[in-house]
Amino acid sequence: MPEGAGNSPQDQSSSSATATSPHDLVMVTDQPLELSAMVAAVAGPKCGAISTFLGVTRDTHNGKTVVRLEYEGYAPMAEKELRKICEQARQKWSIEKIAIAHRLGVTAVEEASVIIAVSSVHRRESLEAVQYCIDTLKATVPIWYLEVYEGDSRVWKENAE
Amino acid sequence: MPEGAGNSPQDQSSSSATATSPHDLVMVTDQPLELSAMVAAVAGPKCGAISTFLGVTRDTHNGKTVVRLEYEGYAPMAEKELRKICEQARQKWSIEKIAIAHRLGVTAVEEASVIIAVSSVHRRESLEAVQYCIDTLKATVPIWYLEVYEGDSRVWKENAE
Amino acid sequence: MKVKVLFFASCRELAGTKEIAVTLEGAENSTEALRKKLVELLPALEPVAWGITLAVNHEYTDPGQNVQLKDGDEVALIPPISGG
Amino acid sequence: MKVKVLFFASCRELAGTKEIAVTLEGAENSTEALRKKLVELLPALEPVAWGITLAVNHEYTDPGQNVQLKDGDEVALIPPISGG
Repeated sequence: MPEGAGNSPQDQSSSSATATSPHDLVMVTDQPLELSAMVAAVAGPKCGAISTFLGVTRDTHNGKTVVRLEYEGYAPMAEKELRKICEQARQKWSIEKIAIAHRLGVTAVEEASVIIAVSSVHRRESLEAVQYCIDTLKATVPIWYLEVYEGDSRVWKENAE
Repeated sequence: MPEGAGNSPQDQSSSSATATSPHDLVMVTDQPLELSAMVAAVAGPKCGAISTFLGVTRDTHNGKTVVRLEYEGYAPMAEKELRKICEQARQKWSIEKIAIAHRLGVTAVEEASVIIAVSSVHRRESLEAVQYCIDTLKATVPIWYLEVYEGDSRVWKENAE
Repeated sequence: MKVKVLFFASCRELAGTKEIAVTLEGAENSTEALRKKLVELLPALEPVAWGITLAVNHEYTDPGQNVQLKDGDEVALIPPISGG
Repeated sequence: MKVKVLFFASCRELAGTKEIAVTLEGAENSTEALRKKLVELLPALEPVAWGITLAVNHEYTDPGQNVQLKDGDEVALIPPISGG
């Protein structure tokens, strides 16, 4: 999410951002993800710990060179599932704030496809919750990607776990 | 670590940065920590996952309002212990890169006292290693802080766990 | 009654479209009937239509569950996901 | 022989200094002897000097371990840490 006037997470023209509670931010967007904005969304004077996870596009898969990934999502349902993840995480841990953003569209090598940020008073909660969030996201959120290889072949991928 | 010429993690005048292996960065510094620089230090085309942890100054402790924290460190030994943490983490998990930076001196509320970034090919390793790094840091690295409260009283703190 | 059916990813490529409106007659008001109807309308879906996960109005349904549908429902065919 | 002794945090405040050079005579070449000497030189350290963790040349020593010292060693008094 580029910096500048009108470019807060809620302002992205081709994305939707919904707060599940006043403390959570979930979004799917075709704009590049910005870690500092995600951290700012969960920071606060009560937060002693912020844990983040970035899923990033790699340059190889099964020995083939990956040129880019193309993400597709069922956006309204993806957001609903992301909100559920936030609620479930809050039931399990005492959390200050959560922010989850998933990229749609073309994601180049070394660009982030997903960023999760969780804040808590002490470290254990945010460290555990961020694992929970990415594990659950990969199991439940209706988003797909295809890998585009050198030579232009392409494959729709499935999460193993 | 502010952006600009000569301000890479290795260039900080009042800090020392040492790579334990070509892939790890450890530093103690009196300059503000910069998350994007830490993430850049561990990113790479083979990294599918980057996990980070930020320890941040909170505004209260035991009901008292904290004005700031003041960190003091035995810098050369702190770096040595940080390098050991990197080596131990690499023995336990398959890791691409690690970067650990600890702030010394005055750290205001909502400023980071420590940032750890770990990259790996798949998510599990970086998620687990970053927990290990902060847990071990808190148990072994010779750094201390005192809390300065409103009304100017101050207390040297000890890590509970 | 009419339901909106959405196709994503590999399924979208099979169907050749992102979305269709499907009219279901009388007793055809269930997901099982819809699967059958989709194969009639888009025979290329035949390899996947029976086993694929369905979401109705943004909620997952269980595999093998035959869910009642009503006019205006939105049904999505959800191939194995790969987000994150 | 001479060793450099470093004080940090609460210990530094007790000692009133960050660093001193300590001369150890003959058989005084161990951390136990150093602890005793420190209390002689800086009586304010008395409450902590016996139990406090010592690091010699940037390596922790075990509590109760009596470590041999040599000329030029750097010894640090390590109060309970609070980094991270």
